[in-house]
Amino acid sequence: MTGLEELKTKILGALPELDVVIGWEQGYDALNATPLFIRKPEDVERLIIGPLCAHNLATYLPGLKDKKVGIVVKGCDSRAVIELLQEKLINKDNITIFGLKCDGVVNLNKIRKKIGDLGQIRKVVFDSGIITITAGETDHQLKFSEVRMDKCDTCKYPNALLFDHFIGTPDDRQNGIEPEHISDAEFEKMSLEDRFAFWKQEMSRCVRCYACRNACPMCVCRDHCVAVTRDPHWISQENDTADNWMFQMIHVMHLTGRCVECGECERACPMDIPLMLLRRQMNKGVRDVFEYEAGIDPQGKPPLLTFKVEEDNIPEREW
Amino acid sequence: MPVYDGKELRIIGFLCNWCSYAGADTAGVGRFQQPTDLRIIKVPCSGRIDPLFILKAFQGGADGVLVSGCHPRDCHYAEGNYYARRRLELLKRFLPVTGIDPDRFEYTWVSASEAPRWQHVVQTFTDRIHKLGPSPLLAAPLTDAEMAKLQSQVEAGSGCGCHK
Amino acid sequence: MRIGVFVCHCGSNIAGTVDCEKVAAAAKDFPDVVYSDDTMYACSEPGQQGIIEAVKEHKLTGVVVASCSPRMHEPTFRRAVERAGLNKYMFEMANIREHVSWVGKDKELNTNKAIDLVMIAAEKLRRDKPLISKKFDINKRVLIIGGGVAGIQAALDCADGGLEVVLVEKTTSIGGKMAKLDKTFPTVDCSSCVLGPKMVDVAQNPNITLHTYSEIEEVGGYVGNFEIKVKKKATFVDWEKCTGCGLCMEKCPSKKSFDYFNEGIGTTTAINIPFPQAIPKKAKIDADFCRKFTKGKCGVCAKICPTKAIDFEMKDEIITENVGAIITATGYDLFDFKKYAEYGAGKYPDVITSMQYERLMSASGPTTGHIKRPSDGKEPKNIVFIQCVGSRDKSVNRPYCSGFCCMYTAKQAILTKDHIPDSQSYVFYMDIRSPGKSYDEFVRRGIEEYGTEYIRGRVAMVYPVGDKLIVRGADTLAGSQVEVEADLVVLAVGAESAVGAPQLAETLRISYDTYGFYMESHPKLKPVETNTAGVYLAGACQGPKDIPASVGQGSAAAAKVLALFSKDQLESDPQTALVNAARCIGCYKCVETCPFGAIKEIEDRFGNAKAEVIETICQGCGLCSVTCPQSAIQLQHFTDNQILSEVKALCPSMMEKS
Amino acid sequence: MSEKKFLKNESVIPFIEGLAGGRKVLVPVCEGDAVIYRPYRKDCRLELTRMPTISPKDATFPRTETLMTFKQAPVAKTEGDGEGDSDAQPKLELTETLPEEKVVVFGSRPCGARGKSIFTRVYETEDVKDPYFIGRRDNTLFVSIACAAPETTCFCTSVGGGPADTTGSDVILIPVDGGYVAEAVTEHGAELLQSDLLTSGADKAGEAEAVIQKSMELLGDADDFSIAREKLIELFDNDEFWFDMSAKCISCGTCTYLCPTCYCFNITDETAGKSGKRIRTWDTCMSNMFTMEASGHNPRTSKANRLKNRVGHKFSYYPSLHDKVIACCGCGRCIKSCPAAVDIREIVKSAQEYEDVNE
Amino acid sequence: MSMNNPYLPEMATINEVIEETHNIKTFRVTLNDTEKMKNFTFEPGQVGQLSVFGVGESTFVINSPPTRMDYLQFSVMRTGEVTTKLHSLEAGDQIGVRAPLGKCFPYEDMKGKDIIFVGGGIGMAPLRTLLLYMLDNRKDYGNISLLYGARSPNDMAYSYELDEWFSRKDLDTTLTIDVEFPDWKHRVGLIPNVLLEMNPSPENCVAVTCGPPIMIKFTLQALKKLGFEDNQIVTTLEKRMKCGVGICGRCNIGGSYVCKDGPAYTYEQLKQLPNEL
Repeated sequence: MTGLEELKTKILGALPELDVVIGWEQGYDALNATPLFIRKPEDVERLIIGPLCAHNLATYLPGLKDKKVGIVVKGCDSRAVIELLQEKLINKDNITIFGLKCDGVVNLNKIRKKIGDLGQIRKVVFDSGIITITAGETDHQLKFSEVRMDKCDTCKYPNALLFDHFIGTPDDRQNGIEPEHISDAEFEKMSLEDRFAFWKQEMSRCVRCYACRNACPMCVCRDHCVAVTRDPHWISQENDTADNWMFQMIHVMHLTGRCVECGECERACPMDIPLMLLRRQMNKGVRDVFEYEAGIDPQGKPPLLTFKVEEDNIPEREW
Repeated sequence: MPVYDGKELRIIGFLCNWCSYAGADTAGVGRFQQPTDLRIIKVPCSGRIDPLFILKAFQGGADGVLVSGCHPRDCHYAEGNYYARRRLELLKRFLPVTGIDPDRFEYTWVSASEAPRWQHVVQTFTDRIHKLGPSPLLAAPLTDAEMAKLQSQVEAGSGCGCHK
Repeated sequence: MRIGVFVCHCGSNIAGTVDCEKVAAAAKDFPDVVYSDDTMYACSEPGQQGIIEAVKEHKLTGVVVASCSPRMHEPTFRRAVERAGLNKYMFEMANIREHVSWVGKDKELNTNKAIDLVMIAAEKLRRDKPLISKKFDINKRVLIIGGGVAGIQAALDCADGGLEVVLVEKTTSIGGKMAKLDKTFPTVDCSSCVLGPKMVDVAQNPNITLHTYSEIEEVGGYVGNFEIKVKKKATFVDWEKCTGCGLCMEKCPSKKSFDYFNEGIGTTTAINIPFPQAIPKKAKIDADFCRKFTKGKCGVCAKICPTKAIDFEMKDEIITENVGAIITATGYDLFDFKKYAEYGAGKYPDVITSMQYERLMSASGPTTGHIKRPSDGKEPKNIVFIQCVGSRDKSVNRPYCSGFCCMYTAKQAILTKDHIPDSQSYVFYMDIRSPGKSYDEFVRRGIEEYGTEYIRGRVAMVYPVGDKLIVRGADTLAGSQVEVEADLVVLAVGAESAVGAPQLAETLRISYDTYGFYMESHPKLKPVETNTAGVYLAGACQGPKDIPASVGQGSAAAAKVLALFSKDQLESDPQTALVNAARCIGCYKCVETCPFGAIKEIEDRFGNAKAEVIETICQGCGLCSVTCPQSAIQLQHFTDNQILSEVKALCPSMMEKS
Repeated sequence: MSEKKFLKNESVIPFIEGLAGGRKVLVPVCEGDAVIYRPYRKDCRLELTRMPTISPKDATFPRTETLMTFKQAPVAKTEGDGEGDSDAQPKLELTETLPEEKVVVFGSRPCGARGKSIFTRVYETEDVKDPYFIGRRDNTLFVSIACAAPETTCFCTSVGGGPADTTGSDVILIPVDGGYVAEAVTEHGAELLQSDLLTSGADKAGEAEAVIQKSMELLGDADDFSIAREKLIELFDNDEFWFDMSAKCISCGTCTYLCPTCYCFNITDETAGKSGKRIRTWDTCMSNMFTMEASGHNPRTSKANRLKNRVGHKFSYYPSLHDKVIACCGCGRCIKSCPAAVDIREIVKSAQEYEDVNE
Repeated sequence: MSMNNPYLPEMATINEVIEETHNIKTFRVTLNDTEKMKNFTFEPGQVGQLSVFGVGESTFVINSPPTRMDYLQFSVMRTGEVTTKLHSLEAGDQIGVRAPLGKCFPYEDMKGKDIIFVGGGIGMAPLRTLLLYMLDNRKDYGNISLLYGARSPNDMAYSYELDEWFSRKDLDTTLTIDVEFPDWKHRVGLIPNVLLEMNPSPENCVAVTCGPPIMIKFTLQALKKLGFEDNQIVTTLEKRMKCGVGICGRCNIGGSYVCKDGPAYTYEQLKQLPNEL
């Protein structure tokens, strides 16, 4: 991403008409970014953009329904905005979109996996594909391509798809990578028994903190989520594997045809449960059956909210 | 009630009231003999069937789940089964991701008059489930062997690539 | 909750292969079950009385009957439960006959299965809530779509019954297919003599409002209170002024216009009245052929019209009609015979459809009743009729029998002999289907008295030699090839659903089959009802039918509407969806998927968007419940918790299974 | 403090296996990127250098605890003839289910072990004694590893703890070259250290001291959060302040579920057929449902209200009730694992530094 | 079973169910353990948790007075899952009871004072226990008056007791409903307005009020207008509760736990708590 100054100028220009503009600022250390809510012109100074700005800020939009909101989006984030518009969960008239082009964002878990707990982080520098992290007295050098989020490996939409202001010039890069996730190929080799055991272990870790749900821009039920209700009583509050599994199934099924693969669920999960694997696989089904990708066309219709009398890719039932 | 020891497996059927439930009735009237494993839950329309009901059944240890509705175009409610078809097809494709054998779930269309077809569906599906045997249980703790295998997969970098 | 369970033996129907005492005993161990018994015939008077007494004696608040299919006796037991003082929805049935005793032999397994079914019925019942039907007023007007003979009959019967009728017809005149026929079988009486007076009755009946050259644009509302938007298409003639004098037709210079009424046999003028007996007898301009529209200049008709009725600026107009019931009588259309290239259909002018042949025979037709072949106007001597053109043929996706072709072919062969005494008719057929009253006798007469020659077999091809057509086919009875030298070949085209039928069905929210014919509510017991309350079917829109069957259905549908309107208020089925406003986030996904338009968008008192179900429109399919991710909209009596409780009871997630 | 012993790195596994005699041993293992406590299993992926993702409170306050079970006794009679007492109400059998398991938590951090002391002030008072927590606490030993490399999210020293704080631990291990200097904190701890696998660690005392010293240096100066008690109350009605502070919060429960000191719970009943259980499960004040009343009224409708309660409880209400002890042990999990990086330190500091411009 | 498990309910039997209004039922309950029932003590204003096993627990004030120990009485308004289930129960049904919980009204401090009770709707329940207690210890208190209001006569709980209250010379009872109703012989008007009309003297008087939040709000204003000091006003609070013993953490207002430290508070105490009702 480039053009921080351009973005700041454009936000300053738009701010008088807006209640708030959502962007990012540096968080508790140099490796941490955090959402920034710009209300006053002086707040703009704290704005940052770059590979640390992973948060999909569209998550906040439904909660700010009646406000005039500006939002800074990457390509993937813009898909969530589009999907929300498509489902009429937000009103475009109230939203001003500052679109970015993006070269990928960092997955902090991957960094931790490589160099363990980071200790006291002093400085982070990104330079020509290398990220240098100064923690304590040590410099850690990592290849950006090895620590970026999985979704960035296969990103088809580096540019914001919908915007009122675009920062810089759109990136015409084509990754040339099929949207089949590299790591899924290994998963797909697993036997059914192994997969079942695999998810059992993963789900046993879930603490049902609902970070995956609340970080998800498409989980708009929030306070009304069926995970915590008794009517309907889909799952109990017991924190056991079977109930955790069921909760994650509810999440996946409710996202069918709506998930924009922004990866927020997985990023938010403190237990590092590979939630995106479930979603990518479900989305694969959606693509195969409906030739549909969520969050691309504001006029599109989620596939489960419509039908065709003759479905193109659903075989007739044979018996 | 537990399933009948040794003889039956736990098979749940969700049938729409107007076609398939009636078709099962017709099969009964015609004395079309069927295996006894299937337990039918009646719903107004296949469009009422949330795929999550099916997952819930599997969570609870169902060995097989069968959904049957009106043939496309013949829906009592005009469109219900069109929506159902989309939901169920995606579920069927998704099941193997969870490790549940997709053969444990089937959806089909049986009209009120298709008694032989209903008999065939029940027989075929029950046979299939018996061939697959009891389904794995989420509620059962992982065995040491399973844990060891999972760990070895992680260490070998195979298995799910997410935890490399 | 205090549940009573009644396990029916149904004589030996159930008890033969299910241990009913054991089922009743097991039921005692289910939550909230305080009473359980087995009974010989639960549905019999003593059986029902037993239930009522048990409810009172044991203060039961809900009842499970394990017996036959709920599709059989649910209404019976609901009434019994109601007589016992309970709400009739505090009742569930376990189907242990059709689904258990009749389909399984092993008594042990059957008994175990029956126990499970009682268990889930009880679990569902524990979550049942009393439901109360709502009453609402009816608008006692009826809309009839289609002015063919079925629609005409329905309109007249309804009007005679005192109802206000709105009759909407797509073409400019009522009469439908029957108006085009020369004679009808098996009586060989003049079609227009039979139909004509009825058409006049329609025109003159003060209770009937007629909209011809009109189509249904939109249907809103529900049984008792539909709101219909009707599109009156522009005729470019002000019918208030048009007297039907026909002067315009005489002067119109565009005389090569397609003659729809005569099936393209001959031509008509761009401004025309389709046939002399048309009701209403008004002129319409066919803009495809009118020079004013195609070339931008002419206007002869406007100049000579004595009442100045011509209006080239006329636009389509939408009018609104409010009615309480709808009868759909949209009829059928004819199979496109060109799909049979081997018969030369569309290629050789002397291969025509049976309907075209009707027009050739009709005194009001283009040849004033003289049979002349289209190519050279000569009178044909050898006429070959080919049956099942677009019927009983999977290769053209028409596997069904159109039902009336055998009969009209027999009639046409007989009439041919009347018109041309020295002619010979040949009929290639698969089977002769003549099951109506006096029908088979009629066919026999054709063979025996009129010498129609029937050849059982399909025609392989038709090809011209000189001015003749050679019809080559098989005579399967003789086991030989046959060739007939024909002057005219008439293809007995089958019926298919009317053009636009599926679209109209979707507007009306009724179902239709693979072929576009409308689905009746029950093939035996509800032949003129649809699954949408207040919408009825008459005539061939439901499936191919001959005239008496169509008329019969027209009357039947009218009787249904009259019965419906005999009450001042209707009761809605309370098993409808219900929105829990506190949980609704106003995303309206339910509104998008509801097949009935039964959910409306409202604002609560704080201005929040919410969904609301219109109970009287909701048909209870439950599609919305699945669409709503937060389960804010629930189908009453089939709530998530009810279905979940059944699932959980059957799949208890416990470790008992190894 | 008792004598210092030394546990060689190579002896760690045998030591853990030795603990397993008669007790369930929970150890931090690596699953994915998360480090979580699992029952010790041979060859498990033990992870002792990183701070566990989740606190060890699960051992004394499980995610799900069955408080009691109940069962509807079968109805005695009913054979449809109306004889006898068919109207009798089904009787219920209630069974208390108290925990009895003996557990050792090996490898917790001092901050994690400290958490249960925050519980005790609430769960064991003169008026009320929570037998489940007390039972588990008394049956659970903590072998904690002192913290050598605090992270940027750590602030134990600001809330009364420290990298080698012994509160709540039975044994403290200080990582030094080649192993751990082990010191018993309690008698039970001393018993655990009876093992032959340990050697004398007296000579390593200095090294251990240096490790802690280094850690203290890395942590930097402690913040003083003492005036937060009054300041947070003062700011209670300042909606704008809380609205700002909570803007990026997404109302999930990560902070509270990973927290060693968050002790709130829910109680729900679950049934299957005629039997059921009353369970208590972790609950989070960050959820809208936490305070939602049956009538639909909710005193904390917005995330601002809820965040205010979390911060207020830890830094004001609890300290006011319990000798100024802050109900936070500074482990930083709520910051590090927060999907939006909401930083409780910053909120408290902002509150302490808040000056009303209108005054 | 441990004697001190605060979560473990006592099994109890519903002896009588009284249908008060369309959405309020009153349950008269005795503990199954007769010994425990005999030794059961509580103070006016304390609450109990009623358990419907399989559904859950909910908190209700014990609205019978400690001076009448034939049974414990609870009035339940149907709002959620537990209360709906409770409403389906009948005499003979088994429930669980955890009681007494919470703090009582400061009835000792009120001795020798005039008392005015101001109750609205279901808010009459906690007042009833204190009122009857005081009537049973009549000599300890000065003048006692009651202002009880409801939306309509049909929404008035304990209607069957009103005659007795009216007939007592030592109790001044005033009833009011929000809007006119056929055959209603008492006052019509909102409670705070009627209270102002009654114009009670704050001199040596304590006002005890309970009802829906909006009524409380305006009643407090009225009392202040009449000259009542904060420490002369007592009310009760409602919160979502689970444990009932101040542990589970959801019913707090700042550092005060309504289940343990309440539900009865003086207005003076309330004012010291953060504003979060």
